[in-house]
Amino acid sequence: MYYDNFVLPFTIGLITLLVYLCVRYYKWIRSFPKIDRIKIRRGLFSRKTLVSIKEIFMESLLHHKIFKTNPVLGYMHMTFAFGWFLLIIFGKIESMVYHTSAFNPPYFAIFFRYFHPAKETFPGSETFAFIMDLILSFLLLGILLAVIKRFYSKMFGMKRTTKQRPYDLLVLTVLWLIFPARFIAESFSSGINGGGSFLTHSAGEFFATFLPLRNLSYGAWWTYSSLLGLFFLLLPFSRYMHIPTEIVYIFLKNWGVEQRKQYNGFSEIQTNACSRCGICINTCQLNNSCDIKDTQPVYFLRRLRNHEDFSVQSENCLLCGRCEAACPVGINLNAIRLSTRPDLTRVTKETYAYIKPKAQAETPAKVAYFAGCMSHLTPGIIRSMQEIFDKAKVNYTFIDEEEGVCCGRPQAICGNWKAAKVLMDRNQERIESSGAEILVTSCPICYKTFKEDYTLKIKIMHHTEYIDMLLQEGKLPLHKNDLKTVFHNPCELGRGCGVVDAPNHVLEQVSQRIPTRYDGKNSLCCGGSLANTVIDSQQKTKISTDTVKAYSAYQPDVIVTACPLCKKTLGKTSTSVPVKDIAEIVAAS
Amino acid sequence: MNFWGFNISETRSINYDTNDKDMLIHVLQEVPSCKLCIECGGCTAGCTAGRLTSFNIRKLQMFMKRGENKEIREELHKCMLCGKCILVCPRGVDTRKMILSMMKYIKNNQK
Amino acid sequence: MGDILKRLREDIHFMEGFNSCMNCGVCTAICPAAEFYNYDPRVIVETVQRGDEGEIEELLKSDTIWYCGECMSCKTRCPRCNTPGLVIMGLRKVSQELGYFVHSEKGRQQYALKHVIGESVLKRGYCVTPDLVKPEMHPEQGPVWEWIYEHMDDFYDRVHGNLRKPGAGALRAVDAESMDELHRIFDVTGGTEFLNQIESYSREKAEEEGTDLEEGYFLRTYMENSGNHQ
Amino acid sequence: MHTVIIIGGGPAGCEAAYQLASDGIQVHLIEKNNETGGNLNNWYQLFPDRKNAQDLNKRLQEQLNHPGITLHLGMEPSRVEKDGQGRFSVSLSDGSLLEGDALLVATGFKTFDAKRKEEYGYGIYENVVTSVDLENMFRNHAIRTSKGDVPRRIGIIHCVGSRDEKVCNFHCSKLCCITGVKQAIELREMLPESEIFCFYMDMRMFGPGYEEMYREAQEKYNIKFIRGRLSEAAENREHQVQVKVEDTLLGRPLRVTLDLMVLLVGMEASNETQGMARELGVKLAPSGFILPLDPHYGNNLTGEKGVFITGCCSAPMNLTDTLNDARSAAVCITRYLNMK
Amino acid sequence: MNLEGKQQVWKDYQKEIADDRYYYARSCIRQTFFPGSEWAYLDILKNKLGKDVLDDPRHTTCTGIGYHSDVVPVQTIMTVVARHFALMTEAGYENITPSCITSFGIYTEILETWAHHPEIEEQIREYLWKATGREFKKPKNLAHTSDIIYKFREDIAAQARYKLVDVHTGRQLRGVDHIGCHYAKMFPSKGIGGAEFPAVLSGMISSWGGDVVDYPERRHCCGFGFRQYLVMANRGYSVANSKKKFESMRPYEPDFIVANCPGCAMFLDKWQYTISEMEGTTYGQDGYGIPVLTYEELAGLVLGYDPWELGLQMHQVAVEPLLDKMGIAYDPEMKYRTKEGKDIGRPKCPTYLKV
Repeated sequence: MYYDNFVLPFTIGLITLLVYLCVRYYKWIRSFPKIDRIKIRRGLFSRKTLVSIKEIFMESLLHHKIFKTNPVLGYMHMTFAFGWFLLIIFGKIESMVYHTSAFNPPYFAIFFRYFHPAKETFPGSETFAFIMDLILSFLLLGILLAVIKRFYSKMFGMKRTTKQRPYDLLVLTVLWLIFPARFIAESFSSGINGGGSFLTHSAGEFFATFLPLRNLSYGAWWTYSSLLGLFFLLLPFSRYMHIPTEIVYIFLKNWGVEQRKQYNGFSEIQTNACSRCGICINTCQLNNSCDIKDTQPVYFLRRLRNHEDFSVQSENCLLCGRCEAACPVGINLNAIRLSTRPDLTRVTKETYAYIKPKAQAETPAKVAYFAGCMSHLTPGIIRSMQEIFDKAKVNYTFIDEEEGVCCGRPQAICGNWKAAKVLMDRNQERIESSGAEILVTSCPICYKTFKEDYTLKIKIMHHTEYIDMLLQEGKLPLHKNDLKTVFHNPCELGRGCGVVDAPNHVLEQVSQRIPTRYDGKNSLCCGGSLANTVIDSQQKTKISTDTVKAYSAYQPDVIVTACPLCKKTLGKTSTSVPVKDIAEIVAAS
Repeated sequence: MNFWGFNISETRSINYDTNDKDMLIHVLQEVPSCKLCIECGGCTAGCTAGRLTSFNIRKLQMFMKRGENKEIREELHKCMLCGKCILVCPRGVDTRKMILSMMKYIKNNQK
Repeated sequence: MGDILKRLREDIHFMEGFNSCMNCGVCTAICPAAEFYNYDPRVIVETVQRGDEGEIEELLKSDTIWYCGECMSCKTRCPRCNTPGLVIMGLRKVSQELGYFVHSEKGRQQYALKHVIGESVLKRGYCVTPDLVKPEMHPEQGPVWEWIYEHMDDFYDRVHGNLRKPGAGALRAVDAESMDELHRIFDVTGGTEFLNQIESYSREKAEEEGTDLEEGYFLRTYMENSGNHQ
Repeated sequence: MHTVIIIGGGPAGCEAAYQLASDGIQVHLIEKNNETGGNLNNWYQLFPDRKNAQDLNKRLQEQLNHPGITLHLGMEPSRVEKDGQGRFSVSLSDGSLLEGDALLVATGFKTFDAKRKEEYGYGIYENVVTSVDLENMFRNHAIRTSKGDVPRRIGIIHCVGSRDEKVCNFHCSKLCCITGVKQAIELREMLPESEIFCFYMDMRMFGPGYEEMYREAQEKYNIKFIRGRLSEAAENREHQVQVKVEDTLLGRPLRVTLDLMVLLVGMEASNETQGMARELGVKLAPSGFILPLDPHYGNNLTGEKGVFITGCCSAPMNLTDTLNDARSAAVCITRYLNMK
Repeated sequence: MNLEGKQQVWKDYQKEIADDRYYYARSCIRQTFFPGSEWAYLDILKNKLGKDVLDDPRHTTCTGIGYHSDVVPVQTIMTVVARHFALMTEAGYENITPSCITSFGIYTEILETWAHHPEIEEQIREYLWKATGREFKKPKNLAHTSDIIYKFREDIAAQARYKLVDVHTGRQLRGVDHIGCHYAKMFPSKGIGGAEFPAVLSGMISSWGGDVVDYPERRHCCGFGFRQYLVMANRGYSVANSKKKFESMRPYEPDFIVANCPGCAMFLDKWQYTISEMEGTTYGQDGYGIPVLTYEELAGLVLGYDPWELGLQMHQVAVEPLLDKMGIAYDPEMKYRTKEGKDIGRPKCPTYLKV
């Protein structure tokens, strides 16, 4: 029987890890709301599982998304994940070919070079040795890159790399040492017994010239096994928990499990699925404009995972969604952050009792216009919308012309869901009483919540979409002019609701739209976000100044947006280039 | 109706000497910009909730500064947090965060 | 100019009491009524200064103008030489002339005051006499007063009173001729008419509510307190 | 060579003297005290830059070394006469006689006598001081209550003797607001733990940098501003001052006990200003200050030919404006003399 | 507090007070609650000071309480007052001395108004003529009866049998004064010492050996507020204002309160009982209240009048602790008897307030 005591650390580590993971995942999944558990049951034997496997291959192994954002970083991640994966797969195949059986203990393939007498050949043993050496060298190169990244991150096109705490550094060191240890153990064995290929064989011969390999070899295998075992034991409490968890997450995600308002097991799984690649740090405008370096998802999730105080980090986020859009794992960063904001409200029958329902409209208009609170500070938007309605001869009713009610999202994004729900219910009643078929709003914040949190049975459109529709239907007379425009897509509209094409269409039809690298879901945040309650007005101004600067670089005549809050915020700092709402551009054309 | 036909009225005066300024200390720590208020009333003029009810955010923050916390407990929940006031404030007071900070204080100091 | 403003500007108290206000709040700071009622003399003057007839009408129908105790402490202080207390007197007069006072709880009390004080003046020649201070209506006067009230005739003699007797001295009866003159003064100067006006507006209100003016309505105006005045 | 007689050796008189002398005009500067500087001598720091007031004073004094300037310290004009040719002769208190072609009145202001606001208890309550007293405390670096303790709560009362019909002052002294802000900041620097209030009606931050200073007072120095005029102050057993104001922006009376109450006394025309106006037959404004011929174009001129005015004898002014006004008066006088 | 500063203020507020020949105008409230004070005043003036004072049986109320309750119009009260002037003129007097702060305030206000608006005075003369056929001359001098006592305070001191001193310890008795809002707040120059540091009563206290307590709420209203007391529903305001004053004066441990206005005196006395019943609080020493006196009673005590003849038994707050301190002899048995010594029972005892 192929056995030696040194395999014990590895084997114990592996079994402990597997048991731990099973218990952990079972606990998390059991805490899901019922609806999500049903989704898992339904998804398990569907095509979604295959899709997941493909995604796991692409993302967890090849790290295709990181590759796209940053090839060097992608390569590093790939060497680790894919390289190790190949090493295991080919090692297993090799052991199976040698053993001519699929059933051998898991350590056998790992420590194959120890158990396999070098002189004994088997079909393709040379080739296997070559491939295994190749993969190992591939991995060692990855480690080299990782070491360089740690000390010199700019080479990777990153402004900074994720900062680690001592425990993580320990695990990291263990991980880094595993493959050199394997290399050494295999080389030593080769140096004594021969075997191996271009890497381990040559190294073995080289070491034999000056080292007493016979004394050292056994210890080297112990070391290798111990490092592996140690790594497995440490893994659940380290960032490397992301390796198994990401896989689980991809399955769950594809089966349709959702991040809900509460922080639950699914949030935990996502939190643990973060590989701390640090891409979010570089997309974060708080980092870029305000030099805030402790609140990005990578740090925030780490605090969550480590049960450190995260109250400030929870609030210190614009919820602009730029990190979420860039996250290679596809974690619901905004939703998780939001779920950690405590609900400060207590609902009684007094809560918003002053909001009185509206009388049912006797002759309902087709369109109900909801300007939104903020739009009342930008009367230009409201007036333009009214002009557009009139020009298109649309029969509309202005719901919040006199006494508007907030949509509730500002409460919700502070975590105050209880009070938000009351607002939403009351507002919904008032909207429904209009009897309209389409609800048009000028505010992306309202728009998002109307779509996601309300149960309105009528069509909900942001005014960009609505104007686009009017243009397409030819209901709006059109004059294209020479105005050079850039479009600042509001966070809640583009990334938040996926409205990307409509505003671009509209702008292209009425002006000379200059494409920018911030188009669509890459748009910047204006800085005025209500979601962040930590930064002060000067810091908000800084973000807005930088955003204006970024757009101004394209030398537009006007910066166009589609949100009263963005307009006010950008307008505050943009003194040379006017900031206008898309409705204003259309109304003036 | 009691025997007397009346009760001894309670004072409406703000007694700054005896009022509890704990909430004030908490809020000023979290939202130092509150100190900048010049009580112009811009926040209140445009207030979404203020159009529908007696909610007055300027007074609310002034009550806090005087330690009249009872008024705050009665009024605070009327705010919709829509944030319009932040855009209006000429002194850059983070009025919305102030409300949140008061909410937080009240939640953490419930009797 | 609306009728109310016109009436106000003709009122001597208003003329004397109202110049221009810069909202400094000196009056409210020492106002005993502002201390215990939801009342702010500064705001009254400011409202009058704005001169919106509708707003003033609302004021005249509200409890607000009836909170003042006419101590006139405000007169001492005002840096613009206004006297909110006098402004209040003007407003109260107009409120009673136009019948607006019956719209508010505190305003309706004018009937009780007319009934007690006004009638006492015309009946006895004094605003207040011992028999008017009935212990059941004045529990706060305490047991000593109750004792005096019960032994009025025996007691006042001891302290050199001349209770309800002719001649000079404390509590003497006012002679018939003087009473006649007093009544004629009330008739000639509009005092009688003013009291009648209060009574007739109050009677209308009492009838509207289906209560008896001198019993139920009087007691209600004398004792009713919604508690919403702070 | 022309001669100009300047009455009053405060900042306005000193600056005008120097400007005129620099233009080659012979100047007689009459000052009742034994040193020039006037009210500036009572000041510790200037707003908004917090420069030492005495530095400016020194500079103004040094300018008076100009050979064209004759100083008459400790002198008051006892009689002024004007002859047919428009020449002035001024008799001084020591009997000497000065002659000049023009007369510049720079007799300045006096601070309001806070005792006249009885209800504030100045001179009666132990811990009530005026802004002038406070400047003196600053110079001695000792802010203490009458008992010698550090005042834990200090209230600064705006508009004392200004905008107050009860003391017949309808005018706004205009500088008290910024003085209050400056003093509040100075107090805070000396007493970092104390609570400092300003009770104001309007914050009239008219000068450059003033509003910024006000903002800084709030933001950096944590000065609390309450809109409400002091109605009444009373002394309690501990000799603290209990004040009653309305918190007008809340519409509620406010009671607060202060360890030290500072009255920002306003400006009134000085007795000399009023006396000179009488002597020269020059008109006074209802505020008691000298009425200029025209508020825009002739603010250094009076109805009397050859009689010019400058500085705070015509209206409350800050130092910047006073010095500007002095230069402007010098220009007017030079032109007048050249046309003569 | 700096006395010199106060003396400076007092100098500015010295009004002219006639020497002799006063026309007395009585007060509804004083005669109801303090008839003995009225008698004492007239007796002191006539018999101790040898002054000529006329107590005219024909004059009526000034209607002041009705006026400030807003049920009597201004023309009416002016004409009623004009009738008093006419009675005075007819009797050959020129100096009018109301015994009530409300009246004093009204007389002052009327004379001031007429000075500013002669047309109103003319109109009132017409009214009076039409109603009564009388004519009047405006008084040469208007003084409150306390002004007269103030004027002769030193003469009274000279005849004093008792001083405001604790005979057992030699300590000066601490007195709190309450001058009544309408005495000087409307026209500070018409009140001795002005509105801020009034001297009319404190001058008496000092002259008669006592120590004046200047406490923070000294100037605050007693809370009468006319309609605010007269209507039962409003009395919470009234008592609360007095309470505010008691709370403010309590730390100074005053031995007595002296009041200018009969209404204030009555309220400051009765509210102590009410507050004690409602809240269990008493403001004097050992469960007693703070004795409240009218200035006539104070003068009477100093001059050695019998406390029960002065009517001190009409007070709800027991005056005996003060009498004991001053060393005044009195017969406790006689307190609640008639002039003839007839027993007519005695008042019930309050729950908390010691009597």
